[in-house]
Amino acid sequence: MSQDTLTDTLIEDSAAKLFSTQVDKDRRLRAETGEWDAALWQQVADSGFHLLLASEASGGYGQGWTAAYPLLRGLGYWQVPLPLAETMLAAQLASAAGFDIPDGPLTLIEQGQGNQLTVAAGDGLATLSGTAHAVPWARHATAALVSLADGRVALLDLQGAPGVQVQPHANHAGLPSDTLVLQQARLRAVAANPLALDRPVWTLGALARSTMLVGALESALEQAVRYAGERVQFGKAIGKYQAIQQQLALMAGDVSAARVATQVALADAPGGDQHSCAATHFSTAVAKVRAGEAATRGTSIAHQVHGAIGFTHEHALHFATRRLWAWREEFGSDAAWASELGRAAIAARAAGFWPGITAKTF
Amino acid sequence: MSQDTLTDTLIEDSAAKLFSTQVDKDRRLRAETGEWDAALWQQVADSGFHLLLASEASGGYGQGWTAAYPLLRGLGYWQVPLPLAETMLAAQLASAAGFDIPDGPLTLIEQGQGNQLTVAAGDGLATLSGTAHAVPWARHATAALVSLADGRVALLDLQGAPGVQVQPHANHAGLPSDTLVLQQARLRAVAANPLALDRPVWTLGALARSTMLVGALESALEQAVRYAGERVQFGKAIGKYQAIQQQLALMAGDVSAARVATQVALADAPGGDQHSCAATHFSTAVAKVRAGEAATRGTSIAHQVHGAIGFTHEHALHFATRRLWAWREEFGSDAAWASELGRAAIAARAAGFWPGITAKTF
Amino acid sequence: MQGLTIPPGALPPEAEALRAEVRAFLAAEMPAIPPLKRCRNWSGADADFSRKMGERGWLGMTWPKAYGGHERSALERYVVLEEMLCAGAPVGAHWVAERQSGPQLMRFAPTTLAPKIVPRIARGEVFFCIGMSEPDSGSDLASIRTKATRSHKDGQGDGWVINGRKLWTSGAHRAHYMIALVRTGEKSENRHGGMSQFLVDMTTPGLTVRPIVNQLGEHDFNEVTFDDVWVPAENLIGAEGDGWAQVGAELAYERSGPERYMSCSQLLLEMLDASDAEDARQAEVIGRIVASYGALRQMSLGVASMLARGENPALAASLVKDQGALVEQAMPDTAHALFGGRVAPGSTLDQAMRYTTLAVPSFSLRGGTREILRGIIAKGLDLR
Amino acid sequence: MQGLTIPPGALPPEAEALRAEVRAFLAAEMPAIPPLKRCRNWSGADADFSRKMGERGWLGMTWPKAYGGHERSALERYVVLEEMLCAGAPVGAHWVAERQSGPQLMRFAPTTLAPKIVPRIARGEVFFCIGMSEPDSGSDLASIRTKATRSHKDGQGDGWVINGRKLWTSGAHRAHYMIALVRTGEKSENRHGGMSQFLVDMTTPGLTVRPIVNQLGEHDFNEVTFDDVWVPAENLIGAEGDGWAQVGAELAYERSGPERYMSCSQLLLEMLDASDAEDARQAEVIGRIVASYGALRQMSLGVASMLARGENPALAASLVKDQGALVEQAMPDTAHALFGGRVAPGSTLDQAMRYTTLAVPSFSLRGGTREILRGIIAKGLDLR
Repeated sequence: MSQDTLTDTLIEDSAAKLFSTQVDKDRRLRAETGEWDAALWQQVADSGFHLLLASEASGGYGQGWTAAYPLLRGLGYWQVPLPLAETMLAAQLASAAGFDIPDGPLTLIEQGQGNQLTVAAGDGLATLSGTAHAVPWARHATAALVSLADGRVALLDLQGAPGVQVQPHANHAGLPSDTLVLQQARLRAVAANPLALDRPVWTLGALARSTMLVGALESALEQAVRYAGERVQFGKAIGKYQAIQQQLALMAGDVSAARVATQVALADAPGGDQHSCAATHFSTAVAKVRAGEAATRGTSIAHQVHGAIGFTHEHALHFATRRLWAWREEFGSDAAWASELGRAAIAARAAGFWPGITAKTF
Repeated sequence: MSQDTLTDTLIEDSAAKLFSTQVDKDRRLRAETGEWDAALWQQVADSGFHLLLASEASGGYGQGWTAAYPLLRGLGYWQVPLPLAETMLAAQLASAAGFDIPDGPLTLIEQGQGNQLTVAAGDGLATLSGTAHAVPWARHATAALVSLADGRVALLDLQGAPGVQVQPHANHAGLPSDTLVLQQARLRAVAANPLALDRPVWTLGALARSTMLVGALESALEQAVRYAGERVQFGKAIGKYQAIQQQLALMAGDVSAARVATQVALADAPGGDQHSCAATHFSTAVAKVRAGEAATRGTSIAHQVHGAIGFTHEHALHFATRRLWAWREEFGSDAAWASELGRAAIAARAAGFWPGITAKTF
Repeated sequence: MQGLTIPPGALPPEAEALRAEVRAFLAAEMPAIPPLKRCRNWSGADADFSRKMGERGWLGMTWPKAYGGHERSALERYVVLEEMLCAGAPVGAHWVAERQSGPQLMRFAPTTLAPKIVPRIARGEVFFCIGMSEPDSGSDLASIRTKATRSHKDGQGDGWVINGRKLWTSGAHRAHYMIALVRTGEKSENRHGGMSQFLVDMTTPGLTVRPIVNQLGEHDFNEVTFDDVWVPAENLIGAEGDGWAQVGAELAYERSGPERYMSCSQLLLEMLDASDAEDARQAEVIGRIVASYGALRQMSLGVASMLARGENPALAASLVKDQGALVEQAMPDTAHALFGGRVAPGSTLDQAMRYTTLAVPSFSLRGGTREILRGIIAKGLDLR
Repeated sequence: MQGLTIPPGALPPEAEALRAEVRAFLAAEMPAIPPLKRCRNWSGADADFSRKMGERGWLGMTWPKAYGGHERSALERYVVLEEMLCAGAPVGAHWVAERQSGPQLMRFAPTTLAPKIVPRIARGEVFFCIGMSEPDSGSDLASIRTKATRSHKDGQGDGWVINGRKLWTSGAHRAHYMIALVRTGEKSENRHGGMSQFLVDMTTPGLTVRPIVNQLGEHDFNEVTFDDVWVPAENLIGAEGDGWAQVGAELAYERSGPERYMSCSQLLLEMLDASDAEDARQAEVIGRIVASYGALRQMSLGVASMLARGENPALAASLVKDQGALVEQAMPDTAHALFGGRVAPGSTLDQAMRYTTLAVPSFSLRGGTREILRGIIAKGLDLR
């Protein structure tokens, strides 16, 4: 696909076409057994999706995060079992830092968030040691983009690299969320943080997860509304009962709030023509909190509406809801992001509150 | 009324008779202007209600807290504007400590809960200095029973006593909740805590408030159910709409939980034949938390059901709901009591949790 | 589920310049208004303040200049509103006239009534109230019984005589005019047929305003009685029998603004000043509110943008209102959880907690109760 | 609102002696059962454990000795239940038989079926499942279509032939018997008429059990197909056509026990071990759960006392179940709020969070969904 054809509508259309036709239950289940879906990844890579955010100079498309909305939302809506979000973000940061973008799927590590990692100066390049939990898709990734606590970013080879041991774990959705045990693993490249943004992996990872949550929420809501219209009890469709209507209306409101907050956060994220990071932290925090809260209420409502059928492995609902449970806690839970926002707002006191909200600077 | 005729049923019947016939809107409103309802107080005193918990030796009835249920619940259910709960508890503690029970209405102070009070040894008797907030009915009380932080209890004269200044304030219900400014105010009597219970004023005060909350909750629920049955909208009584039914059913469950928890706490409180204080703290904490939570959800539901009419001063609902808002925060909010329970449960760890619940020892 | 998607709305750069002007104005005006009064938020009324806003061109901002308006964008108006609301400015006097009555008059009586009255609304001199609810009709407006009958009065020509009673009329005691929804014909198959809107001068003989004191002991609601109240024929707004449809258009305005989530802002500000960033409970709980403010502001801005583009924001506005109500309604309970029983009597936090706890049940009455709002959303989901 | 009052129930002193015995037993048995299995709570099945409980006289505790019971009080049985549940003991194998099937057989087939089968339930040797739900009937049992027709079989005498399909049958794959609710006549004016209950041996030819794997990847539900399944005439439980009324009595048992709020206890225990008493958030949040446990335990005890006194606890049981469900359902979300994303993979807290998060949607399915429960309570409030 040539670069200038990657317009927003085209991305949306081609993502919808690829995901809706190629991603089925069978593929999702096989991914949960730990199998790597090379064919599906190849189709994604052929479309260039994984390089959407990477700079043109490094062979990417130099698009901003808003352009990534249909892809990231699609990962949730169609429950695509691939590390596309991780690779997109890793490629963006790698290209911005001036690294060569490694081939294949990539993953992400933020030093200091639930892991104990230490950097040591090696001969020539630095090394990384310690344990990192919940590294998404690590077992299948060729490399990890690492955001270091001192503000630098680095690239860590994974597949077969010396000093790198992968212990497989899965998240609620059954997808790889591995533990990496590193013993003086050599960092392939280290550079200054190219963005005016603390914790770029953590923050932009939360942004990606927020968008994926929105997609999974839309899927769960649509399934619940459809089921409520079909399932008859006591002589009428359960969707005609006021109690069910009120619950689904509440869920629709939560999903709307999460969607708007996420779209604003995407527009406020650095990439493409958008160079400012001034509002990135605030808008991402708002999105991750609201999307996480919507996931909590929404999973409960969607399952309540579905009853027993939604609890079966056979039914498709759990592909959406298990992702909601997984993603609401990845790259910082809603509670963790809320606590950050709360500390900043309290520090700003009453006088600073509203200016902080309108300038989006908390 | 002679002592042995004060059986449980009799208390219930005579409380119901007195409160339902004597307490009307006019009396409640006059109390909110700060007026002291001497006539109503006299009727209560003539019934001996205020001495129910005081020992027989000191002229009381030596009953336990369970016998006080109809009175305390009645204060909430009929929204009786008198310091009966405060006087009952003060008289119980005074008699147990061997003090003469002062005449007239009494109030309560717990040193160290939201106040800065210091005790100094005076010539002969100790003195109390500092500021105490939210002292219920202080402006009308002849004396206060004070529970000191070192475990002792004391009696403090109020009306016209030197060094005692009363600043009138009101709680949400418009009832006296005054600030006392004390300058070397002489304690009339000081004694060791007669109960194996820390903070006897605070804990038993919370128990009294829990019971009063149950009564006010029952009033608010009954009013809401009645209104839902009468008010017609879109051609049928609003109580026929499933959304309203679900809300009122939830409130009924909350009220039931608060009521059972409170009745158990009354049975676990020291007084009458019940000498153990082993479960008093736990059971009171459970009652105050659940009654407070029920007040929070219940006020919202009762007002939601009533719509605009329930928000008017004319309608009686607010006499119940404003008391719910006032009492949920007095003698420790549900959050404060929950935090105490939580700290004890966490300290007990998993191994100690269930034994603590069954023995009621948190 | 198309109608459930709210497109994010972005503020143009000129809006931020305007924001600075508004903040400068508020910095000068607000210190005179004590915190307790700021809790009243958009129900606090101050005719003088309204006049000052009119002088600055901040009323009728989007209206044509021919009507005294300023032909600025809906998003600029939005900025003024949100700044006023978070500051707790007393915008209650002109609120109804500026949000609803002015637009209604320009739309349905553009040549007759609007030219006389709307410019005075834009100057902050004329205030309105809305005569909708009645004793036996809350949200169910089809059951309205107040009636207008055609009449002729010597010396004044053709007109109508209104009899009946309106209830819960906010601000009737300070309003110059009411827009009243009354019955002018029988219900037909269309149960909302036979109703019309009239402009009623509040000084008309036969019209009586009786205060309804609320549980705060304050006076905002009124009962308005019509005893042979005569209104001239030209005071019919729009077409006879179209009243219900005209009101429907109005409700969307009522559900769309930033006032739909900001009613408890003063209490939030007090909580911020009383909180400790090191307290894990306070930080998380307040952070969730901050996130809700952030998201609701963007939803509300999105609705303003839809209005600016001439799109129908009815469903989107219902979503904002429902989500906003969750935040507003929870605020006093949140304050209770964090500070209940531990606040010095008379402190500004104490005042804000007391006022807002007692005031908050009325917030769900404004713009549709929760059940009705969610019913509208359920319809948007094709469940009804 | 009389039925909404639950009288507190006090445990007699002998109950505490029994509690000590049960704790000693659990102290010996539970170390072999890993935390993750304890999360299964009353759905965890272990035939050996059930047999051991039978040996100690802890099954059928309240039943007559003639049926192998132990003639102890309902409150003593309550103590055994609550101790087992908080420990996460694997009581799932005998659960249905002991709670519902045994009492049903003694009540409705006291001389025919009960003497043969009930003593074996009390020994923990025979397990039951319940055949109620069908593909097109969830809570609406009147729409049941599985049908029994009178039949005669040479050599075996009179009986019935059952055809149809039951869904969501918990534990059918390990049960020896099912009590099935099936249609034996047409619906009349009474829409619940024409149904009867049968005892069905799970080894009967024509009966097929197909596993339904749940979203945890585990097997608890089943689909049970009846293809000309023959049952002898004496296996009709109670009177023909009385099935619905008999089931109604059963549902009260299903809603009344301590299992109605304790399903997530293992997760709570893991949270306690992972919490810090100095963390203000953790202390308050966990304290509210402790308070709910305290109150629900007393409500549940109150219902047990009502049962012991022969009172009808139907409404009280619905209140317990609704309040209990609020606590159970919130537990994984509470764990997420306090620990989400900060737990070491594979730790016991991690295991409990994962299991319980995925399991909790099924809890509201047990004993009536929320809407139906609240409808019952609303009826108790005279709203329906």
